[in-house]
Formats: sequence, structure tokens, C-alpha cells
Amino acid sequence: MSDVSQKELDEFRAGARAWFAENVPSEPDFMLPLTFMEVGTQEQFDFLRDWQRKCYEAGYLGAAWPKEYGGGGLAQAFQDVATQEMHRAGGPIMLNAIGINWAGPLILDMGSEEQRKAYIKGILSAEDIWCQGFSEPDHGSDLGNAQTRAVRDGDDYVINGSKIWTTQGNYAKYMILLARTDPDAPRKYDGLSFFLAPMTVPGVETVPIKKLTGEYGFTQTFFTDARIPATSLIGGEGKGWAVAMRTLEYERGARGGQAGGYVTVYPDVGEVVELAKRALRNGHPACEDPIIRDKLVKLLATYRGLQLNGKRSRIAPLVQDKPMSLPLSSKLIATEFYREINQLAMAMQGPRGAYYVGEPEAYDEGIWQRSYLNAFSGTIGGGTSQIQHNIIGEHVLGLPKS
Amino acid sequence: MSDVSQKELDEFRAGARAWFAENVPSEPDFMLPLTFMEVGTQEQFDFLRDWQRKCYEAGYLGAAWPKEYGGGGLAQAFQDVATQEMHRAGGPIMLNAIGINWAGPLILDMGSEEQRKAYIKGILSAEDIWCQGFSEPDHGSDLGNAQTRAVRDGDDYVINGSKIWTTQGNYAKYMILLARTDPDAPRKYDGLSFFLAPMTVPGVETVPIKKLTGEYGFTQTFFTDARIPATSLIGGEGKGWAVAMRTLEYERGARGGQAGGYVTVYPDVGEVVELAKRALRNGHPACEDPIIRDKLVKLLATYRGLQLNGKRSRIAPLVQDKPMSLPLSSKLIATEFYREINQLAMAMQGPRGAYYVGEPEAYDEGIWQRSYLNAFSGTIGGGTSQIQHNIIGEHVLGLPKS
Amino acid sequence: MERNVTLTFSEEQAELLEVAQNFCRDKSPVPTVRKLIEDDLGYDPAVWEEMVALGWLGIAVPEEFGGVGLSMAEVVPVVEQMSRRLMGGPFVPATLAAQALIAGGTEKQKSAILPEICAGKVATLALTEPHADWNLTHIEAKAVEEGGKLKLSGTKIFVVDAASAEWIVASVSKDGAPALVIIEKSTLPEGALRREVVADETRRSFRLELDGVTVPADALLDVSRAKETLDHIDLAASLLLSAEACGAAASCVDYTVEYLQTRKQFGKLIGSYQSLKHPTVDALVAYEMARSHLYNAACTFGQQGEGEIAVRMAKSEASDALSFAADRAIQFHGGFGFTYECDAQLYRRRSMWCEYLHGDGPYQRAKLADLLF
Amino acid sequence: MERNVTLTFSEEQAELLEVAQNFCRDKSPVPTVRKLIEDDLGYDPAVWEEMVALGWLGIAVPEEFGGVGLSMAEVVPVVEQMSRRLMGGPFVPATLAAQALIAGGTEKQKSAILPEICAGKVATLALTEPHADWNLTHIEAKAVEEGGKLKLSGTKIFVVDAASAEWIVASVSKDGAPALVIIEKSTLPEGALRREVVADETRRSFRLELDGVTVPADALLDVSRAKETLDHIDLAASLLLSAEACGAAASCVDYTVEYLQTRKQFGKLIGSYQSLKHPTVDALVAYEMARSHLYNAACTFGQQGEGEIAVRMAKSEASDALSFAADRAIQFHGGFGFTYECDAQLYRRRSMWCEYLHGDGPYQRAKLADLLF
Repeated sequence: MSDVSQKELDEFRAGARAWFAENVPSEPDFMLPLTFMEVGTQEQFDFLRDWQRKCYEAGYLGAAWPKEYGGGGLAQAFQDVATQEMHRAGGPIMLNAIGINWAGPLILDMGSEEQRKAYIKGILSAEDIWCQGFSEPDHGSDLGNAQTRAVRDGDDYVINGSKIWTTQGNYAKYMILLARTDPDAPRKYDGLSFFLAPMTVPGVETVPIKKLTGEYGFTQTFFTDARIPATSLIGGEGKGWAVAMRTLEYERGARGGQAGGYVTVYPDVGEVVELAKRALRNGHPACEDPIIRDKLVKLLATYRGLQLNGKRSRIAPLVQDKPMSLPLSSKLIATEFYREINQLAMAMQGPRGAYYVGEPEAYDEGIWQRSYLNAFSGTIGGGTSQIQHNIIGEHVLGLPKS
Repeated sequence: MSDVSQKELDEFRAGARAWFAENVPSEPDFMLPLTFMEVGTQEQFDFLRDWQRKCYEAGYLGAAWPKEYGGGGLAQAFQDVATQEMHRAGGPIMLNAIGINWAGPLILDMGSEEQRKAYIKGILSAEDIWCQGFSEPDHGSDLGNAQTRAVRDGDDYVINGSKIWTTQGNYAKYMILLARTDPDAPRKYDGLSFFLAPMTVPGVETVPIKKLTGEYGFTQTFFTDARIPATSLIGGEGKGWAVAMRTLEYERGARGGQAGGYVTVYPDVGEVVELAKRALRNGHPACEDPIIRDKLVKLLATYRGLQLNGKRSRIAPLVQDKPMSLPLSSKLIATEFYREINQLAMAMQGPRGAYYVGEPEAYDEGIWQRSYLNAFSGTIGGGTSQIQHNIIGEHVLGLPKS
Repeated sequence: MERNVTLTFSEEQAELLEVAQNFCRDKSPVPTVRKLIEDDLGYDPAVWEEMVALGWLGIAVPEEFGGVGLSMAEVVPVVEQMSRRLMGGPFVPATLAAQALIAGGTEKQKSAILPEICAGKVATLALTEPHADWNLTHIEAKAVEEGGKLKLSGTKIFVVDAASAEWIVASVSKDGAPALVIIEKSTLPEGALRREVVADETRRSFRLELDGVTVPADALLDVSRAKETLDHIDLAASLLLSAEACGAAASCVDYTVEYLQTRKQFGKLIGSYQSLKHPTVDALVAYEMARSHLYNAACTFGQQGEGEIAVRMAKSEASDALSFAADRAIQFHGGFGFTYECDAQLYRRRSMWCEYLHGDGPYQRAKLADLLF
Repeated sequence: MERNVTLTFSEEQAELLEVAQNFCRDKSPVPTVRKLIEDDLGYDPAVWEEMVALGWLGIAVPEEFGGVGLSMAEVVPVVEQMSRRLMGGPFVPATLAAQALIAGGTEKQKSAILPEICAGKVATLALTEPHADWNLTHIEAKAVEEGGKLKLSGTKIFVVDAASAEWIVASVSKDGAPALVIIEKSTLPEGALRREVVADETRRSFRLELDGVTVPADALLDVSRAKETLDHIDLAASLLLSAEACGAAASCVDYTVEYLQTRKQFGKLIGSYQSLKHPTVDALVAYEMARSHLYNAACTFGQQGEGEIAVRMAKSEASDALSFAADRAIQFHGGFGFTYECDAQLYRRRSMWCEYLHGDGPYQRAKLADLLF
């Protein structure tokens, strides 16, 4: 499948472009989430689930996943084209983010034939929502220290404990779960196992968490003697840490294999420039203010630098000194950039920067204020910026551990 | 001596003002050092030694030190007035900084009668230059780990090892020396002793260190079986750490007792404002550039904030929450401010920012470039800014040690 | 630059600081703050009465009008301590409205309203407009004489605590020049006020439509002093916003430090990590410096030249310090920082108010550059 | 903002990068750099001859004039690697002078001088003036026709490697418009050149007094293209300064990292302290981003619109990155950082050159704002 002709791709692109032009839904009368972590209401959920199913059924999601499990069986290049066209048409995000970016690739990669048959299609169609159970209340950054217990009992494991930051936990049918099967293992990492755990068994309770924005979107999940089948184990008992690390690499895109689409819409930086032209600051358009101009250009350079880093990372002679430098720093740069650009967007608004979502006179319905606060999910989640600094310092520069 | 009449003070001030007006030397044809750490040439040294002796002989240095050892025997308020008038008249710095701010107060505080008689007068007159031997090449920040050995042998101690950053080491007659008398002490701090060590004995060698500015001003001191009399011990064997800490407090001004005068001239911030009006940046005075304006005001606010912190630290109700916050942060703020304001001064100069000392067309003979580089002596010496952060975090905020 | 900045602190300031510190700590614990966020009024009337009884509403009102006869310098510690506990209530707008009357009201207006404010009736100001100019003399709202009355038009935003207020002092343009008028709130037509949604949920802010509002001719403040009154209010408001920013920054730092002292990750208290410790120290240092500027601005308030410099520096430093401290507070609380339950968001939302109202850091610094060189 | 930024890297760039990397590492170890600082010429003529033999001087010169016929894109890796080793020599001024001739010279000038430059004769530019405007079309130096010759007057600063040069291409104002003239250095009166003291001691920079200098009429470059030639040189110079900044930043970070990996304080390697580790990571990240901008600027150089944006971004990002990295390098080397012996000062001094010549970050960003919105 590696030699795809340009002609086939072009035809596929034309078809996709036409389909998205026709099918991208018009904006509903409620705010759509910009990321899969911000799905806070049932109407948002229903809207996005419909959209993902539609994309899947049209062949524009999972196009490169194997046909026998429900994918499209095409070369990756076709999915890339479909994703580009989805972007181009400004389509909403894919809802089932953990499924299509984490669980799905993992199941295809390491799962049994039964597991693939059981799960892949439901992931793509958004019939089966997946969530992730790594972080715990007392060990946000320190995944290796997870304390949720999984005790083998006959054909089941009995789960006790609690997971936090479960995105879409209240909608999820399954969770990718990291739990401790051997509390006495000499290395804490060796005591962990990884499960494709059903959320629908007794003893699983999810409690919504109100975010700093005032909205919902995460849950805390409590397990109380919840019995899950032993067949839901993946990677073998005691191998959970390696599986989790592998899963994190899917997220970072370092291993590929994701189903396609996107689960986060970064507002086009052009929209910030456009806001700068429109927002009144001190009675004049913010883009006339020299301090705003300086900061905005600085951030535009960062944005462009991120894209250029992506291109340069594929040019071997230009990354030979420190090959991991660009891939390992993109999360840090992108998430801090996103926080800062939203902060700048607020500053452009003069006194109206003090408004918030729900105020009709706020610029763009207060989206900048909300995006600024939501941006901390990026600088905190998936390894805080502080931990990213450690990772880069230790893995790229070879500095001793802190 | 505590009840000094305002009238006496006023008369003293009038006398001092007249004396300084008459005696402050006109600028020589070489650049005068702004700090005692920058004395790099013999002509600078001779000039400053003459000036200090003159001030002392006129009664405007050491005015509040005891008469029996060579001081003026007056109340501290008189010395404060003299120092103010010295400032006002724009006099050069006092040369014998370690003597008047560190060694002198220590000897008055803890020294024997013999030591006071032997050392105080020479400190004030600048006849006897003092230097400081705390830091070692391998333990810049970690004073407690000093490895220079002092071994008792009859009436002497035999010194071996090396000290670094010895300001005026090549001119000094004495050194306040922190050395290890007991390498086997269970606590490393308990193995240290403090000496008023002569530099003129055999086995003491000083080697000048070229600073990053290209100038001289420090030396490294090597001790090779140097014998110093046991009477030069101060504070008792094994008590060196406590004496050193006490000495550092004199420097911070927290214990008072300094002889007066000043050993550093911070360029008046007004001079930076004046440069901004004069320096051409992009063909226009830098002060018209909105980015320069913003940064300059920010730094002026810091400068003013430092002064205001000083005043507020004396108003008990306004510092009750964290009494040590203001005193412990002033070194950090002042030294980083000084680095930044010089950096900004360079940026004001457009392409001419690339000039350096010695270039006739450089603004102010390149003093800003040199001051910027010299400013690192503040952010590195006497505890780096990073260590200052630790100190404030641990001692003011009660955060755990790093 | 002058080396002789002044920072004096009066006995009255010291007393008020101590009283306010205890009062606000007792009356405004965080659960109360959070409960009042859900409340329409946004504050507890009983606590308001206690504040009135303490004489706080009259601190800077001359004795002849029922006040204590002190100055804005003595208001500062009260506002600082209120904000330290995120305490709600119309203390700031009432104080500023009183200042407007003192600076620009007629004798009759002062006699009629100032004693009422001192006694706890609420007044507020309507100055900002949708064009969002921080310059308060840029006024598009109008007052036109018609039949011995003044017909108003235009829109005001950020009219704080208007729901609780008896009087709203609004800026208008009259005959092409700035003017101020007193509007009796009871005379407003239905729907003239609409509550605004602001990030700082402890506030009650309103939008005011002036179209259709008419006031009697004697509602006009002294027109000859309108410009200087607006300048005075701008500086007074900036001073109190600086006080609020300092108060909130103090507790924001404390709140963060407490977490760093107790939360463990990777087997260590997270406060031992320099990546958290050092920026928290930076937040402390910036707050402490801002507080010194605040009390400098308090004691020089009203002085020609120097007073304005001090206030603008305080506003710039304090609002930047709070925004930085609160942004880092969210980050350093990690996952918990991302929840509504964590107080870090309360401080960050407050900082948006303190920063964006009456001019942010860059705005103040541009003004200062004009004043300083 | 366009998502489709381009970053291509030619085989020729790759080859030159590899060759230059090895060559500069071998020829310019730090002891050699320090020895050449003391040297009047500032570089080793034998090494210069080797560079000439490698064909580097003609990289961006058309084949018809004795060059290799590539472009500025291929010059970038060479300059980057030279600066990575702080290597001296008139490569940059000669390359830029050739660019000036290519963009604005007459056929006769090009035929006469370009082959000589390719063969190792040195040319340089005289553009900056004491009024210190980064805008190169602000020219106060004058050329006046007199008896079929041009009489020059005025002063130029930062004329690099003028001592080694045969030709100096100077900007002048002629009949009120910008013009460029070629000055044969041998015709300069005694004392016209004076070496300037610059912070970056690896450079040789000169002040040029034009009063009393006369050149023949045919020394004039094509006047109709003078303005665009100056624009071209400005961008070409900025591109190469960005390359220098990136090269120096790369080794500055490596140099710092090495110290952090080996120096102990308080019983621990200092690189384990986050207060040193994290800002060093920030320096790395800024450098890497700047390098991506650099190669974007290299491959789009000369493109209308996009080329200028890319160069200005690269200049802003690269010079800021180097200044930050080098400032922190001094600090993080502690006491040793304060010595001349520590290489951190070499990088910081280089950064002053890369930052302040041809427009610093704020200047470039103001220009970019005009281009972008």
C-alpha cells in the first residue's frame, strides 16, 4: 500500500472536499467545545457523536485502519488527506479522542484478535466512548505511583481505588486503566497492569468535576469492588507501565497509528490578529498599540516556529546534533504558547478583558477568557510544563535528574 | 551617646559639606572604578587609597568607631551624616571595603584587645588593605565545604590550599580566612576556623584573575605551607562557620557596625533616563521608542520599589506578615535590577550597543557595556540569585529545602 | 530619579489595618465567599451594616458631612484587607462616589448625600463606556437640557453594585464638555440596568442604558470642576484597585505556599522543587514591591505630580503582580488547580478585574513615561 | 496566519553544512580563537586561503563571474558553522559586498570585482552611520560630482575587516537619493580608517572618514537600483547575522550544559538543580526555534514579501535567543563565569554584535507588525 499514486490521492481529496463542504454542520446555538476535554453538556455530546459517526461512515475517519475490524483499509496517505480536508472545511472535533488516539492504536498494536473485533469499530463510530484512567488524586504527575488496586479473583480482577481527570468519564463505556496488581513488587513500575476496563459494571461511579472555567468536562471515577473480566488485561500482568508509556507515545504522535481527524481545534492565530484589529483598547484598535504589536509578533513567531520545527524535524542533517530536541519540546512550546496568546487576547480588550462567557458584550462571547483558563489543561495535563522541562533537560541535554 | 542634638548634627553636616565640596578630587584621566571589586590598576589603587586616608583623617570615616583604636568616638548619627554628604558631593568610593565593612566590625565585635589595637586604625586609614578568603575554586557557593587546611603546629597554623575571588588580593596585607582545622568533624561546619591571616608571610601567592570585562580586580590566592601565628585565630577553633555567618551579616548591614562611607557607586537611575534622551536608536532618541519607554518605566518602578521597600521595612505593621521578606530580598532585587538596567541601556544605543570600553564613539566611553558585564559580580557573588531564591523560599515562605 | 521617596504610615492607618484584618478574616472565610458568588446581591447586608457601624464608609468624608475626616490613605488598608479575603460588598463604589461628590459636588449635593453614604446607603459611579477608552474624559454619553431638565443618552458599562445603589454618578458630555450627573436609581426606567457577566464572580457589575433617562437640572455636579473630578476619581479608583490587587496577591501567594508545603509528588514535597519554589519567590517579591508602592501612593495621594506618579506605579506593579501570582497559582496546583474548587481561579479572576479596569500595566507605564521623561 | 510555511534543505546545503562543520571545528578550536583575538588581522590567512580553495567565497556568485552559482541559502550553513566555532575572517563582509555588486553593480564592475572576490580578495561594506539609524536608506554621507569625479564626505561606522579589504562599497546620498560607490581602499588618505573597539573581540571593525575621499565616476553602482540593492543587503546581512547567532547559541548551550554536567555544589551536580536546568532548557528551545526560522529564511530568501518576513523573524528570534543563552551562560558558570577565561563572555560579546547590528528584536518586530497586520 506504500505506493499510492498522486492521481488516486487527488481524486480522494476532491471527493473529501466535496463531502465536507456539504456535510460540515452549521454552528449550533450553543458553544461547541474546542477540545475533547471541554465537552460539558449533553447537547454538545450528542452533536459531536453524530458528527464523528458521519465522518466515519463517509470513510474519512479510520480510513487507514484495517478493514476487517471496521477501518477503511486504505494507505495512511488517504487518511492524512481526509484530515487535511476536515481541517480545511473547519469541521468540529472528533469526540471519541481517547478511543481514536490511544485505545484504538493500542488494541491494534498489542490487542488480541478478540479485542480488536470487539472494540475497534465502536471506537470509530463513537458508539463506544473510551476514557483514560491513569492519574490519581494523590499522584497527578507521578503515574508510576498509581495506587488503584486490581486483585485477581477467579476470572475477574476486583478494582478498588480512584482515578481523576477522566475526560468524558460520565459518557464512557470503557476505560484504559492503569492499576496495581502487585503492591509488593520491588520496583513500583513492575507492580502495574493495564486493562481495557468496562465502565458499566457495578461498583464504578463517576462524579463530575467542575473546571476552573465554571464548566464541566472531567469526572473523578471511583471503583468499589468493581469486578472486570480478566480478559480485559492487555500486555500481561505486571507490564502495565510499558503499555502506558507506549500509549503515551501514540498521543504524542511519535508512534503514529492514530485513526485520523483531530480532537482539538486550536483557534487559528489569524483570529487573534483579527481580534487585534477589532478590539478597542484605550479607545483605539489594539493592533495600533506598540506594546501589543511587539507581543503579538513575538507570539506569531513562536507559532510559526512550531510549524517550522515540525518541518525541520524531518530533515536529518538539520537535527543531527540533538535528534530528540524538536519532538520532545513541541508539547511544552505549544501549550505555553496557547496560554500566552489567550492572555494577550484578553489584554487587547481593555476594560472588556474583565468580561466572561455569558456576557453578550464580551468580545467573541468571552471565548478568549475561557480559552485562557482552559489552556492550563495543556500546561498541566499530560505532564506539566515543569515536568516537560525536566524531560528535555534530562533526555535531550543529558543533565542529571532533579 | 544616644541623645545627639539636632544642632550638633547640623553643625557637623555643615562642616562635612564644606569639606567634601573642597576636597572631592576632580576626575582623573583614567576611569575610576564604580565598585571596590573593580580596582584593576595601580593608579586607580593609589588614587583611592589617598582619598580614603584623607576622608579618615578629616574625621568622616570611622567617626563612630571607638577613639581608643583610631575611630572618631562619635555617635553613629554623625557617621551617617558624613556618608550622606560624601554621597551628595559625589565622592569616589572607599577602597578598603573588606576592612571597613567586614573585618573591622568583626574585630571590634569579637576581637581581643590586642587585635583591635593592631588592626583598626590601619583599616580606616587604608594603610592596611584587607581581603576576604571564603570562596574556593571548587566550592563557590558552598562555603561550608571549604577545604583549605589549617594545621596547628606549635604557635602557628600551617595553611595549605587556595582561595578565589580575592578582591584586592594583590594589595592586601591581611585576609579574613575561613579554613578547615578539623577535616574529621562530624558536621562539616564544625571543622572550620576563622583567621585574621597575614598575607605577607612566605608561602602566600596571589595570581590576578582577568575578569570577563577584560580587566583585573580579583586574585586567586595560593597557600603553600604558609605559617600564620596562632594568635590570628578569632572566635575559637571550630567556630569558624559562626564567625563567617556573622561577618556576612555585617555585609548585609543587618548588624550595623560598618565604618561608614560606601564601597560601590550605583549609577544614578537618572543617568539612564538621561541616556535614553540622548542615545540615538533607529535615528531617534531612544526615549521616544515605546518599547524602551515601557521597559524603562518598569525598571524605574523596580528602583523606586527597592527604596520604598527599605522604608516600609521600618514600619512594623506593614511587615508583620513576613518580617524577613524585605531584608532578605533586597540583594536579589538590587543585583538583578542592576544587570537589567545596564542591559536596557545597551539596547538604547542601537548599533552602537556593540561598542565597548576604549571606543571613543561609544556612549559614555562604553561604561554601560562594562557595567552590564560587571553586574554579574552582584548576581553571582555573595550568593547567586538562584541561591537567594532558595534563601527567600526557605526562610521567608517556609518551603522545604531543595 | 529622586532618592527621597516617602512612605509614611499614620496611626489611623495602622489601627484600620489591624481592625480590617481581623474583621475581614472573620467575616469572609472562603466558604462564605463561594456562597455569596451564588447570591444575587453578592454580599451579606448584615456584614455591610457592621462595616457601616465601624465608620468605614465615612473614612475619607469630611466630618461636616458625617464622615471621619481622614483621607484616601486610610481607606487603603481597609480595601486591601477586604480583597485579601475576597470580601464582597459596595464599599469601593460607595467610597469612590463619595469622592466624586467631595471633589465636584455642590454644597447642596454634598449635604444631602454624603451623610447618607456614611450611614450605609449605597452610591456608585458610571464612567466606562463601550468604546472602552481608559481615558475617562472620552465621553460619548450625552446630557441635553430640555424644559429645565437634563435628558440623558448613551451607555455605561461596569457600573458596580448598581442594584444596591440609591444613586449613580454618571459622566456625560454636556455642551461638548465633560460633566457629571447624579441619577436617582429609583427613577431609572424598567430594564435600564442589566447585570453583566464578569470573570470576577465576587463582583456585581451592571450595564446602564441612559436613553430615556431624565434628571433634574440640579442633578448636575459643578461643571467647572468636572474634568479635575474625573481625574481625581480615576486616580482614587486606581489606588483602590491597587489595594485590591495587593490584598489578593498576598493571600494568593500564601495559598500557593501552603500547597507547596503539603503536596507530595515523586516522594518529595513539591515546594522543594526549584521550578515551583523560585517562581513563587518571584511572586512574593513582586507582591512585596507592589505593596511598598501601594503605601507610597496612599501617603502621597492627592499631591500634585508625585501623587499621580505613585498611583500609576502602584497600579501597574500591583495588577501585574497579582496576575502573575494567580496564573502561577493555577499552574502550581497542577490538576487541582484546574478545578473550580481550587481557590487559585478566584484570584486569577479577581486579577482580570484589577488589571483591566482603569488601565493595565502597559497603559500605566506609557502614562508614566510621559510624566517621568 | 498561513499554515504552509516552507522549509526545504537542498543537497548543496547539506553538503556545505557537513564540510563547514568539520572544517570550522578543526580550524577554529577555542585556543585559536583566543589567540586571534590578540592578533591585528583577526584571522589566519592560511585558513582563509583554504576557505577560498573550498569555493566558499563564490557560493552565491553566478558562475559567469567565477562563482558556484548557488544562492544565499547555501551561504547560511557555512556562516552558521563558522560562528559556532567563533571563527574569524572576512567571509561575511566579502559575501555581502559581492551581493551588493550582484544586485546593483554595473556589468563592468561585476566582471572586474566578483571573480577577484571568489578568488579570495576581500571586499566590505560601509553602510552604518553615527546617527545609528538601522534604516540603511537614511544616509548622510554625500557624493558630489566635481570635475568628472565624485567627492565623498561623511562618516561610516562598523566597516568590517576594512584593513583586509581591497574594496569598500559605501552608501552615499547623491543628488538627494541613495547611491552606492566602490572605493578602492588603496586610494584612502592616511588615517581615513580607524579601528573601532567593539565588544565582540573576534571582529575587526573600522570607522571610515569619507571627507577627502574621491572616486572616479564609474565607481558608482547602478543608481536606479540603489534603493533595492540596499534593501537586499539589509536582508542578506540580517540573514547572516541570524546564522551567526544560531551557530553561537548552539555552542553556548553545549558549553553551559557541559559545566552543569560536571560541576558540583552542595554535593550535587549543579545540572540537577531546576533553577539552572530549566532556563538552560529554555535557551535550547529558543535556539532550536530560531534555527528553524533561520532555515526558513534561507530557503525563502529573495521571495517577495515572504522572504522579508522570514528574515526579520529569524533575526529577531536568533539574536534574542543568543543574548538570553549567553547571559544565562555567564550566570550559571558562577564565579568562573565572571572570568575572561570562561567562554561564556565570548558568546555574550558575540551576541551584542548579532543583536545590535541591523536591528534588534523590538525593531524587527515593529517592522514585522507592519508587514503582517
